[in-house]
Amino acid sequence: MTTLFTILFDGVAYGMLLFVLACGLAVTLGLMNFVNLAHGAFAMAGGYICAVLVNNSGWPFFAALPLAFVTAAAIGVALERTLYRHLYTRSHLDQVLFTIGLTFMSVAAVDYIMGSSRIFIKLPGALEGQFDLFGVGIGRYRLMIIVICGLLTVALQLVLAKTRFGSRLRAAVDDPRAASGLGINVPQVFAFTFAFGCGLAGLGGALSAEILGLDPYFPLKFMIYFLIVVTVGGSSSITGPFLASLLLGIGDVAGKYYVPKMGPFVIYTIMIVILIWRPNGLFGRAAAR
Amino acid sequence: MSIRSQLLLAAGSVAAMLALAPAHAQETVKIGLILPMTGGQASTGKQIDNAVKLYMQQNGDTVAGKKIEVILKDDAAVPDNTKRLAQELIVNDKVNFIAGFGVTPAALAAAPLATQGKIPEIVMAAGTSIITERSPYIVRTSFTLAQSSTIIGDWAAKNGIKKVATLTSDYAPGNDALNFFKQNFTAGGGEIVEEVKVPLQNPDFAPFLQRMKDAKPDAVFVFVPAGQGGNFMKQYAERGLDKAGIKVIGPGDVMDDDLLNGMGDAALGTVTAHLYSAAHPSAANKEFVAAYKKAFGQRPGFMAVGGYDGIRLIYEALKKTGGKTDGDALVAAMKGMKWESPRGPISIDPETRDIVQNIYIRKVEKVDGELYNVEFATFEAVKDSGKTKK
Amino acid sequence: MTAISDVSFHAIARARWRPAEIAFWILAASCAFLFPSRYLIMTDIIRLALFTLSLDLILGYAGIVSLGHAAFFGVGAYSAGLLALHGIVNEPVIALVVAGLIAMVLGFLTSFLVIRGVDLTRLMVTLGIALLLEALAERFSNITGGTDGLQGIEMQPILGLFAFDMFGKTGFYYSLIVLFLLFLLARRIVNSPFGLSLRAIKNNPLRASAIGVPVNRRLIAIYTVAAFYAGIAGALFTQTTALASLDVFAFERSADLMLVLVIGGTGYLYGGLIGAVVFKMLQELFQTITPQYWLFWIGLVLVVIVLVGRERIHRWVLWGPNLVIRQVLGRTAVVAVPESDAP
Amino acid sequence: MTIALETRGLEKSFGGLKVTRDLSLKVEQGARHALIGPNGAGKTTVINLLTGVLKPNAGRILLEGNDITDLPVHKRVLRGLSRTFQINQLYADLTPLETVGLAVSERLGRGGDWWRRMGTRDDVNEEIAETLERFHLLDVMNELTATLPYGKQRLLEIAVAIATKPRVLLLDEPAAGVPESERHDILAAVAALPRDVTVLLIEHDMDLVFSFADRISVLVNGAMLVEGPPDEVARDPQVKAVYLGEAADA
Repeated sequence: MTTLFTILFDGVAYGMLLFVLACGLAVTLGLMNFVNLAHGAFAMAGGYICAVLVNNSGWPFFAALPLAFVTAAAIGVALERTLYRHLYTRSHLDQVLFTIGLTFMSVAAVDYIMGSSRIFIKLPGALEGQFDLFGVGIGRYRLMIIVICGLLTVALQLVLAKTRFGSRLRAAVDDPRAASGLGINVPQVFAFTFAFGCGLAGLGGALSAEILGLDPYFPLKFMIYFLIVVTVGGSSSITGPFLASLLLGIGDVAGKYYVPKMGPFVIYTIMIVILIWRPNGLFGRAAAR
Repeated sequence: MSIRSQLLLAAGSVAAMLALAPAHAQETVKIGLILPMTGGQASTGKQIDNAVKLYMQQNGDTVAGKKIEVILKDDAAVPDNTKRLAQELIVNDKVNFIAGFGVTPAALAAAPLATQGKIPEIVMAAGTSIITERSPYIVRTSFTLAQSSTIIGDWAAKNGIKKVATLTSDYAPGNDALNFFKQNFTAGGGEIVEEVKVPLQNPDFAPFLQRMKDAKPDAVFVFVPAGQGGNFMKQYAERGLDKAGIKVIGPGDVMDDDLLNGMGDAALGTVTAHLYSAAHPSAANKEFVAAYKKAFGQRPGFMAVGGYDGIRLIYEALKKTGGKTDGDALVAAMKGMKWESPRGPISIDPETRDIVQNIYIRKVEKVDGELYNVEFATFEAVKDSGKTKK
Repeated sequence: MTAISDVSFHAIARARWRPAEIAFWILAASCAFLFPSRYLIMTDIIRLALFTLSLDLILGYAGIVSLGHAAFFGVGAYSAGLLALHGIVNEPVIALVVAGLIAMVLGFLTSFLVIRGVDLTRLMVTLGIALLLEALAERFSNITGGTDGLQGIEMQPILGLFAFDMFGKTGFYYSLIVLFLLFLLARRIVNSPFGLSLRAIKNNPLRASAIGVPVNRRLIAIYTVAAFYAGIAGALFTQTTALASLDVFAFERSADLMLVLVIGGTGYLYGGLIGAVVFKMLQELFQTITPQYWLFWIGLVLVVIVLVGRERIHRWVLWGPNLVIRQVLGRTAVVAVPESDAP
Repeated sequence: MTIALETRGLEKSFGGLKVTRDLSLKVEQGARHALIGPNGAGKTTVINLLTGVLKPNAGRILLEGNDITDLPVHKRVLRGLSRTFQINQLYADLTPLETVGLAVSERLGRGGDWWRRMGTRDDVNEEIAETLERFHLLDVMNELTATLPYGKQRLLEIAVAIATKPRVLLLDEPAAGVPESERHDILAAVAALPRDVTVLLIEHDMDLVFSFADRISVLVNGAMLVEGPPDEVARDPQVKAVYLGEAADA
């Protein structure tokens, strides 16, 4: 019984991590209708920045995390302003071609600069190991992930639902022309949103090094997972991807534990069934255009 | 419409120009080095490439009056790439050796070509037993998983480890490691309490480790491909398996030198059997490690040693044949060759063309603030038991 | 009545062979003599071209996006491999067709899952199917050889006459002929009323059904045909390399395929062929220059292609030929652009 | 008189919103029937229900006495129920020749032919030529639809529908957006439709409706308000109220 809880706990942590990694993609895809397959590259950037700061410059882990966010977001803004915005109106296939190209470049560049070995981030002792809570093994690091990601999710929801920025974003997405008529600076709103998504990915990348491993091929390896989260969850809100992430995390961990031989099977089957059942994702808009 | 037609023509002629690759032969000995330089196995390829470069720097690029030329190709560990590249190297570049091979399927894919072309195939990394049986031209300078797995199986059974859970990657080397370990360990009176094969591409070990923990063994036998060991150890510690008194044993791939330092103190005390440790106390090794560190800024791992010895084998064979590049003569020259490698004394088994080497039992310890596999027992001149058993 | 002959003339016009097309194929065939040392890479290109042609049929003509087309490639590859390995069908040409048909059956069965949903859903469902098959192949390693792939495949001579040789010459001619025949078939298909209805569906499925086109049935049909093509490409792969390993199902294979097609342009059949030539050549070029970091340069090319725009690149490429046409024929060369609109 | 198209108690709702309420409509064979109603009356939904794009929650649809409620869109077309589109839904990068050819091929059951090239069947060619000629499209048959003047596009719209040889034709605002100068062609084409084709005209433009229809149904809030001959409908106080009310709003 306690094992079940441990599995659940691990699954939730894994899912939360996936959510933070992927929710930026949900934003760009769902809200801005832009297929950004280079999303993982921002995560990787965050991860490597954090690793360099902690391992080489001796920064404390918790100080490096925000910087991973900020740097990834900054790279995001720079790219959005210079390159991405020219592509909003282009076809999805062009966007795919472009962002895959960016991903390839980032992979090779990181390989060149940092080497192809997997790297790790030195963690503070307080985050290592596990403690028992009523017999349930709780990993400290995973607990931290759940706390951070949980807070982020709540904050994100509040920002979108309650703030002026949130309502501007929603307006800009619903009808960009009308929104700019209302005096909303739509490109600015998009740029900010894009940057924020990249920042989250960067943070996710830094957090995930410990669990998923960080090497130059990260953006390619996890592209599929991100896409699963976004499609299964539907990309019209952030609740969808959030629940999809949890489902994927728990399903993956439980699948591996209980039926290790069937491993990836579980996930792909769940995904196909859900998509057949609800082609627009669990929480997608009801009708396709 | 007509623009399309023109486009067709244009594309055709561009293709024609690009395809014009030079193919000329001269008084050089060419070595086609096929390695995974990109993709998940890239670190293997880079270590071997580095080691080959290092050896050639140290020993010059002329042997027996011939200039050595290495042609590096990236196969991304995908066997059909390997095969095509090997074929092109043999047919077009007229190479005299093909070498490298990061993974077993890649080495196997090239085997029939080695036979057909009578070209020595030097396997510098891949570690499944069967490889050398696939062609009489295959010579291996890396290791086989049987070598280290049988040794650690024997050692574990004799050293108070009764119950073992195994976690191995689900592919040929993993299965080799598992089977040879099982065979020797159970023969020595040990018991396997849990057996998990994990998919090769596996981001998160947590659930598998939880299974290990629940099985409450004395030790976990682990084989994951080079590169994944770090993640495994991190999560092993996170899950508190170390606190629960569960040891990690295995062939040394998990404790690869190039990752060891990143694993943190959780790795301390891990006992593995392997062919090479950067801490191997010999003059040859100290020199090798120092030179490698100087040139590439990191510690060499066992893959690097495989490459280093592989190129050395080629050099020595050429010396023996006096620069003659006849495949049969070269393989004959390699058979039974003995030398002192950074890993210790090694030789090529004249029967199987596989490597014979010492296997060391090592424990992870801290030396000068860095983690090293410190050797404390040696099994000398271990042959590949995958074949000796037959 | 002249109106009828007019109609007939213009209707067939699309299907008429243009000189440049003929030149293209002559050039393709003459590659065999021009580069006798490059059979292997050329065979590789042909396989990729055939595979891309398959994707063009569904993406370029019917607007079905797929990130999992390797599923059929893989099934074809393993089928051909297993047929040869166990001596079930020894003659390569028959085995090729059988492998294609097996992939076709799979295509038919999965088409029902794929025709539903929007683009993104289709991408993920196709991807899921391919990944699922990959996991299956890994799971049933006793049949497929798992991660190590099928070992020990030995191909019999084609039609009992032409043995596969070390230089890849037989393999090259074999692949080229297969590609050409299947290209002819594809050309027929897209210029038929069936092909026309696909283009209509791609543009606007609702409108197509209002004209009386049974949309789903047509999509299922073309998806099945495309699966056959991909299966043949996979079988060719196994037959010419004597290999079949898990990566035939890999995501990278499907993703590369998409890149190749988009580079070449969708919806005019030659896009796949041109894309395959360009992509492989670039890859070969960059890999020779830098075996470690070629990915960077490929990426850069993709980025540049998108930023500059295919139209402009085509214009630059065609600047030379156009100049010649103007000089020689004394007429203004046409500047148009292949269709490459997104679904 | 036989009934060409009939609905019985048609209901459709989206979520909680009822957009079609208990709609029963009879269109007689050969009639020129018009369905009018103010914006938001649910006219588009009715078309979508009739053509099969939407499935009703309740009620039946009968074409010449046969229940077609459960048939998919293309089967209804083959049974003789076609429509035109209000906004431009033509194939921009197909030529009129191809567009009409598509419809003709499908109707003759040749649409699935994958082996014969287009233009090689005489029966198909003949019918394409006939249709193009009738709608004055022969001269532009090989030009991309997107490049045609708007009036020609509207003609093509009707030509495609006619090419499917409908027995009942739903005309969805055929003259919407057509400039005054080209309007005549459209009206002439509509007027010249063969009498054996039953026409249900869905229209906003009152002039067109009253000059064309011999029977009018008025739809308000998804329900049938009034039905009768034009003069009767024109006099109806309820209809006046609805339209005047709307006019006052606008």
